Amino acid sequence: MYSEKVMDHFTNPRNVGEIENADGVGQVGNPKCGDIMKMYLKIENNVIVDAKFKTFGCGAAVATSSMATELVKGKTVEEALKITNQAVAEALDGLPPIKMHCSNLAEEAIKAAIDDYRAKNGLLDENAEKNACGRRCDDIHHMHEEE
Amino acid sequence: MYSEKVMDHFTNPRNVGEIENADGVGQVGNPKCGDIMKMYLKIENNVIVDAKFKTFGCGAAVATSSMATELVKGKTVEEALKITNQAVAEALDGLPPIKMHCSNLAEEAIKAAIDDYRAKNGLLDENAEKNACGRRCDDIHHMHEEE
Amino acid sequence: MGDKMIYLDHAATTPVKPEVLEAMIPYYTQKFGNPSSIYAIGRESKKAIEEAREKVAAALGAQPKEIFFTGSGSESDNWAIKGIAYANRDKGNHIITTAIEHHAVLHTCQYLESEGFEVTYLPVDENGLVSAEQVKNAIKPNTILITIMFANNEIGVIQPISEIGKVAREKNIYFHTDAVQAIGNIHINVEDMNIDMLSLSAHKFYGPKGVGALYIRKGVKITSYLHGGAQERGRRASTENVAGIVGLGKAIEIATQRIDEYNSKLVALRDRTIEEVLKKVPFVRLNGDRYRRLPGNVNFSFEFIEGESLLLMLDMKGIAASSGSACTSGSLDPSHVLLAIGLPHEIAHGSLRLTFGEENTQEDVDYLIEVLPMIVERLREMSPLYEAYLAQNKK
Amino acid sequence: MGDKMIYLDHAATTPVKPEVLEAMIPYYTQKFGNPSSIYAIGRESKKAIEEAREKVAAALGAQPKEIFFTGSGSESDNWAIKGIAYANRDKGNHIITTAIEHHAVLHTCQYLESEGFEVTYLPVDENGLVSAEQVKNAIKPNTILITIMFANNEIGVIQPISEIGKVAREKNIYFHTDAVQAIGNIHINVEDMNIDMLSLSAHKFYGPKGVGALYIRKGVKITSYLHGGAQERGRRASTENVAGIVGLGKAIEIATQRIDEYNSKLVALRDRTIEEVLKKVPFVRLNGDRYRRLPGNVNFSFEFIEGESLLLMLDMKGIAASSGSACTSGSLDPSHVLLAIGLPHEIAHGSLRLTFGEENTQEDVDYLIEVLPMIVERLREMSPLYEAYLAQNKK
Ligand SMILES: Cc1ncc(COP(=O)(O)O)c(C=O)c1O
Ligand SMILES: Cc1ncc(COP(=O)(O)O)c(C=O)c1O
Repeated sequence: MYSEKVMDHFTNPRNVGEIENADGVGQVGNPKCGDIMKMYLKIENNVIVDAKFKTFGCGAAVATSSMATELVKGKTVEEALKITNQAVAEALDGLPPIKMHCSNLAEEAIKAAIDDYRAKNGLLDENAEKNACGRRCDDIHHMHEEE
Repeated sequence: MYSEKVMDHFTNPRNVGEIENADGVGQVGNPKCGDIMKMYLKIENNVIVDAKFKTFGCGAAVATSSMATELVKGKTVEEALKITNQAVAEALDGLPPIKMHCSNLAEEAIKAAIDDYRAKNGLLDENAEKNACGRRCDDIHHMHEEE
Repeated sequence: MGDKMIYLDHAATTPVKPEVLEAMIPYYTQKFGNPSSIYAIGRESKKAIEEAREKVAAALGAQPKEIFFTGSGSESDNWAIKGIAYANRDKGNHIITTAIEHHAVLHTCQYLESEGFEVTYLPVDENGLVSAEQVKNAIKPNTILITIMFANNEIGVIQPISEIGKVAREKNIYFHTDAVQAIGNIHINVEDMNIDMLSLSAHKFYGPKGVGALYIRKGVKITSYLHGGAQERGRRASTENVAGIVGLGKAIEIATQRIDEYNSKLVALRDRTIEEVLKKVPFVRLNGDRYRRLPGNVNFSFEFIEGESLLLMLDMKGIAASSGSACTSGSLDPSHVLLAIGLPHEIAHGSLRLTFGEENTQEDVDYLIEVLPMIVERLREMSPLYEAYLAQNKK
Repeated sequence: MGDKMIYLDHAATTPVKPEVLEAMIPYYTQKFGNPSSIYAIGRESKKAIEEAREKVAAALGAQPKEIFFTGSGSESDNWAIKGIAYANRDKGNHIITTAIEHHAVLHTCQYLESEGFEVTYLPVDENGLVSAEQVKNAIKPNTILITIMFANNEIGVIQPISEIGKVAREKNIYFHTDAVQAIGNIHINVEDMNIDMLSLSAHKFYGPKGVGALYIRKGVKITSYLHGGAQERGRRASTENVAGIVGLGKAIEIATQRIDEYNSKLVALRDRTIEEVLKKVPFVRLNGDRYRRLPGNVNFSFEFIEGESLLLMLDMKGIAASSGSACTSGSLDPSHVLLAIGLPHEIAHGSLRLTFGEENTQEDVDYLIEVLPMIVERLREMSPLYEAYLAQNKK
């Protein structure tokens, strides 16, 4: 069901933990739906120098969190915002269709953490999209494989 | 499905054939339903001294014909008329429920042959039951096992 | 009943091939995981099912996700027909089929009639064929489904499925075919033939009993039949018969790969049987079209004798055969198929179906054509109908 | 994934026992005849089926002719419920069931709702139990069927079936029970318990997948579900899965003969697991009644962690387990059973089902209670919910 890469990132997740006094912290998901992703970013000169996460969720949620933290490190804030859910899924050699929403969660966690960073630093774009917190589970869960 | 006795009477049917100038000949059944039994009786002094049959029909039809001819031999006409379908079936160690109508056919063939004998000899009882020729197949065929 | 048995009833069922059984065995004891389970042996079962699905798809020219495993050919037929009927009630309530379908189709259609649907049972000609023209003429504005069998289980006749498929597609009506007897005997491509749904059953092509499949073209509007868990992508509930499905996959792969070789072998056995019996036995007819028939199917009617007696006598000589469809041998009515091609009842009662397969040889045919005429002769000598015929002809 | 696997998911499915497989094998290759056929190997298949039917009847305290073989537990459920519903539409359209049934029952009931039937889903208490009183109070003049599972597949809770049967009989309403999880674990007698219909599935008691049975008390008014040939005395069409049915018969014979011995073994494993885990792991609860539960069933909820991650970690340690029902693992919703006993969503997501069986030993439990606490710990360290909990409790 999961690719080897997913299982590797699930078994040995990179960057688990918290960053004390992080520059940006974002939490997305909903415990009702069975997944929450919390991302911590350390940002220096607009560059993400460290990222850590905590995740409550399935194997794919853990693996995408791990991959997302790997992907953002070293990137500028603007570059990080361009990371799409497809990019996260591809970096993991794909996800089962039923688990694709987990990669959405990773994309959203990055955005949420950066929003937080910008808010704290007065950089918030007025037109910024809201992150996906508080969606109903049904929106993301009730897709049948390929149907 | 069939008892050994049925198979024996099917494989080695007793009294197959015709009796020339028989004293009574009866034919029952309907080719549409897949079975016809024709019985020939030789009757001397009110006693059945010989019986033969020809049958178009299933294994049970052949076996009951064979058994019926065996049963009537040596009996008086009145005794022969008392042979029931149960008696024929029992003499064969039973028949599958779906085949029980074949034993009816044997009982009726005996009656028809005796009717013929009596008619030829002016002995016909006015109140005699008619034999079952010309029934619709559905009457006898559409019974589900035990249901 | 000697020790040797010559099995000439492959249309009733077939033995499981050793390589098929071998493929199945591990899934009973070691690889027994539930395919819905997440751990290793569950994933292995899942993978085995998906591989079998690919094999079925390859055999039919379909996509794997258009294949759904079921518990039998009958279930596939029930699902296809009721599923279309209930899903498309808003569009109409008329179904077109033929008078010679298997009971899994006929009785399902009759059930639907009792539920307010309207069914046209197309008659067949004396060879057992329907034409695309007949189908076309039967279509009405409220027609939602055409269901016509690929090849008949009793008389082996093969219908013009491509032509019917074309008519169905032109008129935009769903087309289902019961191909239970066709798989492994006829090259099938659901795309080329415009088939929207197709039923098959493993035990007719050297796979196990109790497992079938239904092909459902992507986009076809059909309700589920078995409700419950999310197996078969939510469309057919039940823990999967993993070993059975693996067996079906293996069997269809073998059956369709060597179809031409298999056919030429069967045709040789079939044709010799037909020729010799027609030559040696008087008062006999071949039922079903002489050429548009399954390679292994022979169906005779012998006048003046009754089928069950014939079967019992053949069985005692070590030959396993059938009179009409095995499924209906519990019934005493003559076959609806033989009546539909116009046989009188008494002749329909005297029918014999011989269906050749894998293990049969020319020696089997030798033996058959030695034994069969004697048995027919013997039964005729016992038959009051034959006696009457002879008496009449003497005059 | 080491070589050794400890299988703790017997509620999902069980391996076929060697003696069961051995009994099945001949029916694939040598004794492959169609049971409807008249010749020797056909009659042999028929006999094998009837012997299996007698075994099932003996296991349930029923008559052989009240047993009908099907393709799965799900099919049995679908047949029982839809069959009663459609056959008794003239008497009423109300069905009573519970909120914790298997999806084969729940989704069938939901389907019937869409067809105009009315269904009462009785709630259960925090231990997962319904009472006969609740059932009684739910009965209405138009109630035609009560369908309540014998034992739950997720939390193992055993319902008061005898009492419910009594209520149903008094009120003259048909009573069906899904006993798929109960067979081989609970002594069942359909007479004493006033059960009118009962579903079972071979693969839950060391038989093969893809074969089940439905007990239908003589006289019950029920329509057929699979239409077609005259198999199963005209009530369930399809060429019989002979090998599967033989396997079911053999498996139920073994399972019911040694039920007490088997149970005391499982209870020992179960109870030790419950005690040790409750002792060693904080923030954990046992789901389902502590005593009225299947001998092999353990179901925990671990706060702050999610079930699938737990399963993957256990799998990597060689332990095969499940989170809720295997059938629904394709879905991401938390188990409807756990929600019905009142668990909040996030706790329901952290559930683990361990179900013991034949091959398990106390060493397996040793290993489990060594490994499980560490895995829970590790996942909690990764969990933002646990972090939040700790932060809150520091304040
Ligand atoms: C309680 C219960 N009912 C029904 C079923 C369905 O049985 P099957 O998978 O054989 O269709 C299962 C298991 O899957 C079950 O546990
Ligand atoms: C043409 C045809 N359709 C359907 C079936 C039913 O298949 P099954 O016996 O697997 O249910 C059969 C055989 O029995 C058949 O020959």
